[in-house]
Formats: sequence, structure tokens, C-alpha cells
Amino acid sequence: MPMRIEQIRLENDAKDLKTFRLSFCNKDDENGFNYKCGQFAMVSVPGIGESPIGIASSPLDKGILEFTVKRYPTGVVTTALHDLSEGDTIGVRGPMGNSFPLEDLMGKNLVIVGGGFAFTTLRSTIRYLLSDSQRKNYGAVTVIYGARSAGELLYKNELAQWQERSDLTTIVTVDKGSDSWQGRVGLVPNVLKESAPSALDAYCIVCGPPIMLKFTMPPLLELGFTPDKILTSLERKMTCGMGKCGRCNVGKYYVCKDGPVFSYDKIKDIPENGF
Amino acid sequence: MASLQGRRILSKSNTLKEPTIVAFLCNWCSYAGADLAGVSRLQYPANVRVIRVPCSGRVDPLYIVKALQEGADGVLVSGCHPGDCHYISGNLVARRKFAMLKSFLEYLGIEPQRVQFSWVSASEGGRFAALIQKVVSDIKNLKTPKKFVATERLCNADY
Amino acid sequence: MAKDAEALGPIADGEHGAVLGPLSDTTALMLDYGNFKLPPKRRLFPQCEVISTYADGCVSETKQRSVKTVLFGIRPCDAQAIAHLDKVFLGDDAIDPYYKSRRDATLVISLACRRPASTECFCSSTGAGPASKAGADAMAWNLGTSLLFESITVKGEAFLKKHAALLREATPEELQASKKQESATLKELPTKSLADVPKLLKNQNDPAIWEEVSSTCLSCGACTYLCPTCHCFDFYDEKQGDGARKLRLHDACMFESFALEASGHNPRARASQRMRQRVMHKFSYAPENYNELFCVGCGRCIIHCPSSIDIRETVSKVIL
Amino acid sequence: MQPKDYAMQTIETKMREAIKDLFIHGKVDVVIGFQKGSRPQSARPFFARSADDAGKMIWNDHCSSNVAVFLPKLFEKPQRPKEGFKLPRVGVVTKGCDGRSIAGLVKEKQALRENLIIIGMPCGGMKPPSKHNGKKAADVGRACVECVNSTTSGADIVISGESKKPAKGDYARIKKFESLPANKRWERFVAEISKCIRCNACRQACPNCYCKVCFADQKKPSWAVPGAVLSDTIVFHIGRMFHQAGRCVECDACVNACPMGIDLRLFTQKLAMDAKELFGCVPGVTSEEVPPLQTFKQDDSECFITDPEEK
Repeated sequence: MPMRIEQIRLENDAKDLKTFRLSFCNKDDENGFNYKCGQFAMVSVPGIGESPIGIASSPLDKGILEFTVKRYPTGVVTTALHDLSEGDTIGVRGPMGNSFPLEDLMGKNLVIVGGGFAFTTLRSTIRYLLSDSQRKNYGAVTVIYGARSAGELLYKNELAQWQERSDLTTIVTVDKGSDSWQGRVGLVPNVLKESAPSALDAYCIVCGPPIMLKFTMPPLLELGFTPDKILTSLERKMTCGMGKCGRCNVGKYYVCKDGPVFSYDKIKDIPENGF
Repeated sequence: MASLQGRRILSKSNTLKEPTIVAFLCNWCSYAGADLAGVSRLQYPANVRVIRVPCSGRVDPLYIVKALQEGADGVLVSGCHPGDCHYISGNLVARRKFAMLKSFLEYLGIEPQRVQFSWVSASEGGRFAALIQKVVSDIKNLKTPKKFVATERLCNADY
Repeated sequence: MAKDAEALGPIADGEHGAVLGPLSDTTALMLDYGNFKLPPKRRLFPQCEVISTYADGCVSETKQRSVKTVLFGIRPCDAQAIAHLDKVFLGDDAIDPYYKSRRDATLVISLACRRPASTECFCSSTGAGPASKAGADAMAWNLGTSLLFESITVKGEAFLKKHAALLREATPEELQASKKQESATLKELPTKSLADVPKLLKNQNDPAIWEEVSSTCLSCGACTYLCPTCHCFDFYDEKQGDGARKLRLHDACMFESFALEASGHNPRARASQRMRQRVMHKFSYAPENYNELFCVGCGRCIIHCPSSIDIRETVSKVIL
Repeated sequence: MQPKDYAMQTIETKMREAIKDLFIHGKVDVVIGFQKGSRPQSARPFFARSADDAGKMIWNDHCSSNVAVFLPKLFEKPQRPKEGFKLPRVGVVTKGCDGRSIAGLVKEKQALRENLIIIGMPCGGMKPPSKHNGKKAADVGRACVECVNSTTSGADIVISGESKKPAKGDYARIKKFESLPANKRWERFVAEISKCIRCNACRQACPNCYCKVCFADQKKPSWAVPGAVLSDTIVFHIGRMFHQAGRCVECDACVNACPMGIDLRLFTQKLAMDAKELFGCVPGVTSEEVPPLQTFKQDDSECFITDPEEK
């Protein structure tokens, strides 16, 4: 499915994070592309390759798709994507994988914990939850988001807006503070412990690098979240996106097909869960 | 090396009359020599595609093999004369490498004319023109077709 | 037989014993062979295929070719492996069109084993066996002076009907002989069953066990590329002039770079983790996902491992 | 029991005792050697970690693997070494070829000589594993027939016994191939390479192939598509073999590892021959300080250089 790049936004100071806003080249594709929060798609640059990227826009954002892509020096596709400019066409295959089960969570309180660059599908989720049609369906929503430094924080404008909203608690933290940073300093697991959101009637959605997940799970359990109420999204290298190529196996699960969203009880005993 | 990502940048055809020659020229001597040949209006065949490298020692044998695969009819590597290397010994180490490479490729059956090595200094515009003339005519005179180009053939379904 | 389809069968090849090659009037069929070095899966799921091309801004998928093919005389273990691959590539959730077009056009006639192909055969342990029928449309028995054919599927039945002129009804003695052959071959094969392995797995989460069994693993792909059920693949995009094409290539979970992500994170960075993935995929994940043991006991990986690692021993260590 | 077997058994016993001794005196953390393989008449590499393990080690004429291949990984320093991290002290049971490889690895700083205890074995030639259905369970491999030094020089512990006499090292087979017409040579080369399934066994089994990221695995740029496109496979093999130029010890680890029976020796040996003829270097035997392609002499041959002024 070809899509046109409408807008490219730089997300950080290091200039290796960009958000691509895409529009559909064909109306049929647009009507056929129905996705949910937490899903991903295979984004391809012809002749270069394909990469699984989480969808950062909300299903309620009509007519567009947004992907936030980090460029790695060794990443062929991510580098190629970053070299593109507005107006170029790229390929999108998807949506793929399962999603955060937001319908099932209606009426519950939600704690959303994100770290670093893994915030993209969480942003999709938060945008969805905050929409006029959805906000009333859910209880209290707490967002804890951390990054290595202030320059690494994604979606700064939105974060500022969220922090001003009364129907949402947003805590933004950075690992390493700087002179210009006015906000909180501290690692996500510690901030989580300090803020101690109630586990009562609540589910937690947590996404982040493996090392963050590793240290976030114990405090969550302490706070009273049972493993089946902790949802996380895994990231793996993928080729097919259909549970065949074998690359994204985590135990018997294929992250592309059975995931990327897993409840913690499903994967906590698998040695290669990565955390 | 980005262009290497694109395959078949050069001609695929074996019957092409004008061969394409990829020339790796060292920045300090041979490239300057080529420049001088140009400035002096010396005539030499337009078959070369020059790739400037810091030193002949920088040329990995893979570059040469890859150039042949991508369709070059010949590859030329030229650097400073022994003793004149900008990096003192780059070309001397390269000399050993190329001696073995040339012998090895010839052993595999690739015509020695297709892979040539030479020394051209910055003041030798005439020598550069003569070198290109020689390499081009060597390759034009070859009776055997190009051996190994990126083919469509997918091997090994038969076993 | 060769007239209306491309027929492939065992033909002699000096170096390899027998290869699965095109049959014609001039090539001699080699019925008395051990097994092919390369698994027949390569006929249905080739090591390298072009799946789409890109030119002038549009992608065109490769037209499905469906040359009718008869795979004659492949071993029952390899036929069983094809049945396993069918579950992966033709499963309910996502059908692989490239595999399907080849599979639909292929008729499999397996050849029962008169004796184990090698000392490493253990098909009897994995639920296959010297005359197992899964995956085959028809089965042939080499009775020395005659070939006994038995149809297994409708497709196989139709094929035998079509060539009825060449065949005659088998005598009771011949049927008897085939049964005898099967039980005689079975006697030469190991008796231990691995069918319960998925339930017996005990130490699979103990990294020390995997470190031990994989200590001499060189992380090459010989085991996976020769395995009749391994089906991991990779896509490879390459530019061609102004356009591009996408290839599908076999890949091996034993390669260090297999699961390496662009970020540098590698969930299976150690040989032991990769070994675990391969063995567990065959003996635990596949049984859970497809209800089949994804090892057919052909012994190829044991024969060809440069470090002579034996999957039978690995499994027994894990269930110990 | 035949006398030869008896000789082998005493060698095996002597080896076990020596290794047991090393463990008992705490001189090694691990000894790389061989144990009985699961296939009939086979041996496979084995990491012994205790005196008990030493008893499981064997020595016979099936110990064909080049065990030096495991050294670079063992001597790899972790990115963030834990406090008190020490590189292991490693014993290696070596034949002549393993010894030549180890010498190369030490030279290239992939193995720490002071952490190594080389147990030099007598070697009468090894039988490669029988993998190829068409061929009979093999005789002694070609590498062993043509081996010029079957025992390790500079071993720390020498297990005495009878070794094969050194071959002439005249590269007769290579010279014969060289005399064929070019198109025949190319045909043969392509025929061999066409068998390749790109399983990388040759690369992984080679002690010299220790690159962290092989050129063939690189994606930016991509040198050789990892599938079965013939020309890419040719690039892979030329590239891999040429990386061994002046370093290859002719052990045939790649040949023995290859599941497809590709005759890589026909080509790798040419490089060894050239290294010897052009630079007087036989890796692991002659005593250079660096591999021949990392150095130079002022008077190295220039006969291959194109001189446009020459008529």
C-alpha cells in the first residue's frame, strides 16, 4: 500500500527521531486500513527493505497515519526513511498484530508507563483515550513517561498539553537532568514507586526498553498489579509479520501475530522475553 | 559505497563494444595524474569511471570483485610509485595484496587483463593517458566474454 | 509420467549418492538410495525466490507459476515434513501464496524405506516411520522385482487411475511383502519414542543445560538449511537499475545475526539461546502451535553438523 | 587388538593423565579436546571442565576438527566485565594444523599465549567425518596427506607417539589445475560454488574467520546477498577465501564442515602456495611476526604491475 509523506517532524535534539505523517494515496486503502491502539505496520522503502514500526497516531485521527522512527547507524530501513523528504512515497503493510484490549478495559482506571522511544503506541493509546468520544468510558488515567534526557522526550507539545488537562495525571521524568530542565529527574521505576498509583480496579500498560521493563515489573507487582493486569508490548526483528518467518519468536509466541501486546503473566516465565 | 546498494549500475551486456572500466585512483598521485592528463588535453578513451580513494592501500579486494560482479569489464587500481606513498607504505602493503589477488583471480579463470594495477604519479599525465589506452585496448582485444556478472540465475535448486 | 508434468525423482549423482533431479527416459531412476542430502522442501519453498518487483512506482507480485510437478520417490520422513510445512504455510490464519501455488501443483509419491538410510535415522521416534503416509499422495514400495503403489489421497488415487495401464492389481503376497518390509525396517530403527517430549520438557529454562549442549556449536546454518521442516526465511530488497526486487531467502535461526535488531539489541545473542530456539521450536512451540513434532527424524542435522552435535542427545538432556 | 590401536590407546591414556593433572593442579579452567561422537566411528569437539571430564576425552583418527576455532570466543572480553573478571586459562589438545592456527591467532591477538596450555599430540592423519553418501567412510583426509608438519611446534606438553612424516608440500594438485585453460578453470570453480547453500559452515568452522561482523553479513553496504544468487555466492567465496590469503594453514576445517562437499581446498591452497612462493611465508610454520599481507618488503615482486610504457 503506497502512502505519501505529508509531514516530517523532528522529535529530539539528536535529530535521530522523526515523526512521519503519512496520507493514503488511494481512498480504498484508507477505508480498508482499520487499526487499533498498539498495532504496528511494516513500513517499507522500495529497494531497501521493510521494518515493523508501531503506529503512533490514534485510530480516531482520520485520513492519516503517523510513525515515529529512530534512525540507527546500522539500520538500513530507518536510515533510508530518515533520508526521505516530504512528498515522497513509501509502502505500508498492515495493520499487524494484536492491540491493547481497550474495549475490555472500559470503566477501569489505567496507568500508562512508558520509557524512551517505546512511547509511540502509548501515544496512540493516550490520544485515543483523551478523545471526546472515549474519555468518559474510562476511569482515572495516569501517565508516567521517562526518557534519558530532556532532549530525548517525544511529543513535547502534546506532553505539555496533557500536563495541563485535569482529567489526566501526567508525570514526565528524565534520567539525567540539565540546567534547562524544570521537571522531574529520576528513573521510571523509582518515579513509579514514588507516585504509587493505586492498583485498585486498574490495569497498567507498560512499554519501554528491556532494561526498564525488567526494573519496572517488581514495583508494579508490589503496588498490587497482578501479572494478568500488566500489559506490555514487545519489540522484535520481523520479516513476514504473519507468524511464519520465525524471527520474532518469544517462546511459542510470535510477537508479530500473537503480540506485540502481551499480558505479563503470559511471558514472565519465558527466558527470552528480553527482560 | 551507497551506490553498491544499487545493483547492476554498469552494463550487463557481454557484447557491448565500449567496455566500462572502473578505476580506483589514489588521491595523492594517480588522481592528480588523471587531472593533469585532463588539464593538458591529452586524449584517452572515455571508458573509465574514476573512484577516488585516499590510497591504493584503501582498495579492498572486495571492491574489485564487486565491481566485476556489477558489470565492469575491467578494474584498474593505480597509486603512487613505491616509495612515494603519502602514507609512507600504503602502496607497498597494497602491492603484496594485489600480487596475490591478481594471481588468485587468474587462477580462478578470470582474464588477467580485466584486473590491472599500476603506479602513476601526479606529474605523469602522459603516463596516465597511456595507461588508460593500454587497459582499454587490452580489454577490447579479449576474445573471451565477461565471466561473472550479477546474473538472474538462482543457484542450487537442483541438489 | 513425465509427459504431462515435470517429474522429479532420485537419480544417481556421484558425489551425493542420489539427488532429487528431473526424470526422463535417459536418466536412471535410483530406487535403492539412502536419502537426499538436501531436503525436498526446496522444491516447494526454494532457498531463493523473487516475490515481487518494483518499477515506475508500482509493486508487482511475481506471477505464481504452477508447473505441475511430481515428486517421486522421496522418503516418508520428508513427505511427513511437507505435511508439517503445509500446516505452517497453508494454515488457517495466513496462507502463503508462493508456497501454495507450488504445493497445489505438486503430487508427492513417497518411497517406503527398505532399510534405514543411515545410522542417524530416528523417524520411528518422531512418529513418522519407514512407511508413514502423511504428506504423500501415494506411496510406493520397492519389492525388488516390482513396485507396489498405494494411493493415499484423492489426488494420488486419480493419478494412479490415470496410469492404470502401466499398473496391475497387487497380489496378496506382494501386500504381505510390503508389510514385512515395514516391520523389518522398523526393527533396525530406534524404539524410543519422542512423542511425549513436549510434555516432558523439564530443564528447558535452565541456561546451564543449553550452554553445555551448545558449547561446541559453531553457529553455522548447516542443520537448518538441511532440515526438511525448518522454514525460517528472510526478505531481501535489492535495487535493480531504477527499480527493485524483493527476494525471499532461507534463513537460519542459528546465525548470530538472525534476530539482531537495528538498535543492536539481540534477543538471542548467545549460541545457547539460538540452540534453545531451534530445539524448542521443533519439540515444544510447534507441538503447541500446530500439534506436531517438527522433527521427522531424518538425521540430516546430526550427519552434517561440523561439530557433530546430536539433536537426540540434546533433547534427552533437556527432558532428563 | 592391532598394534596401531594399542598405540592410539596409550596416547589417549597419556593425554587424559596429562589433562587430569592440569585440572588437579588448577592450571586450567577448560581444556578443548575431543569426546566420542554419537555417530559410529566419530569424534567431536569437547570442552572438559574438570578432572572427571578429562576421563571422557578421546584421541583417535577421527579427531579431524580444528579446535582452535573456539579460542577467539573464549578469549573475548565482555563489554562490561564484572569485577574480578579474568580471561580463562585454556588447554588445547592440538594436532599440527590446530597448532598452526593457534600460532596465527596468537599473532593476531585473538588468543592469549600466556593463558594457553598447548598439549601437542602426535598425529598420523585424520579421517574426515563421512557425510557424503556417495563416498566410502573416508581415508585420511587430503589435508593430512599433504600436511607439512603434523605435530605442534612450541607445545607446552608433548604427548609422544608416532606422527606422519611431513609431505613435500609441492602443491602438485594446484600446479596441475593451473595448467588447465582459463575457461576450464572457471567452469570448475563455478561448478564447485554452485553447490553452495550459504550455510556459512565453512566460515564458522575456520579459526581465522573470527570477524565480529563478516562482510557477508553486512547490510550497509551489502556485499553478497545471503541467498543463493550465484554471482553473490561467488563474491562470498572469493571474499572469504581471500581473507585467508597468507593466513590459511591448510587444515581443511572448511572442507570438512561443508555439508555439500565443495572442494574449497582446490582454491584456498592456491593462496597458501602464493604466500609461500611470493613471500616465503607458511603460516604457523615460518616465524613472521605479522601475516604477510600486513607488511611488505622494499623488493617485493612487481611483475604483475601494468607499465603502459613497456612495449
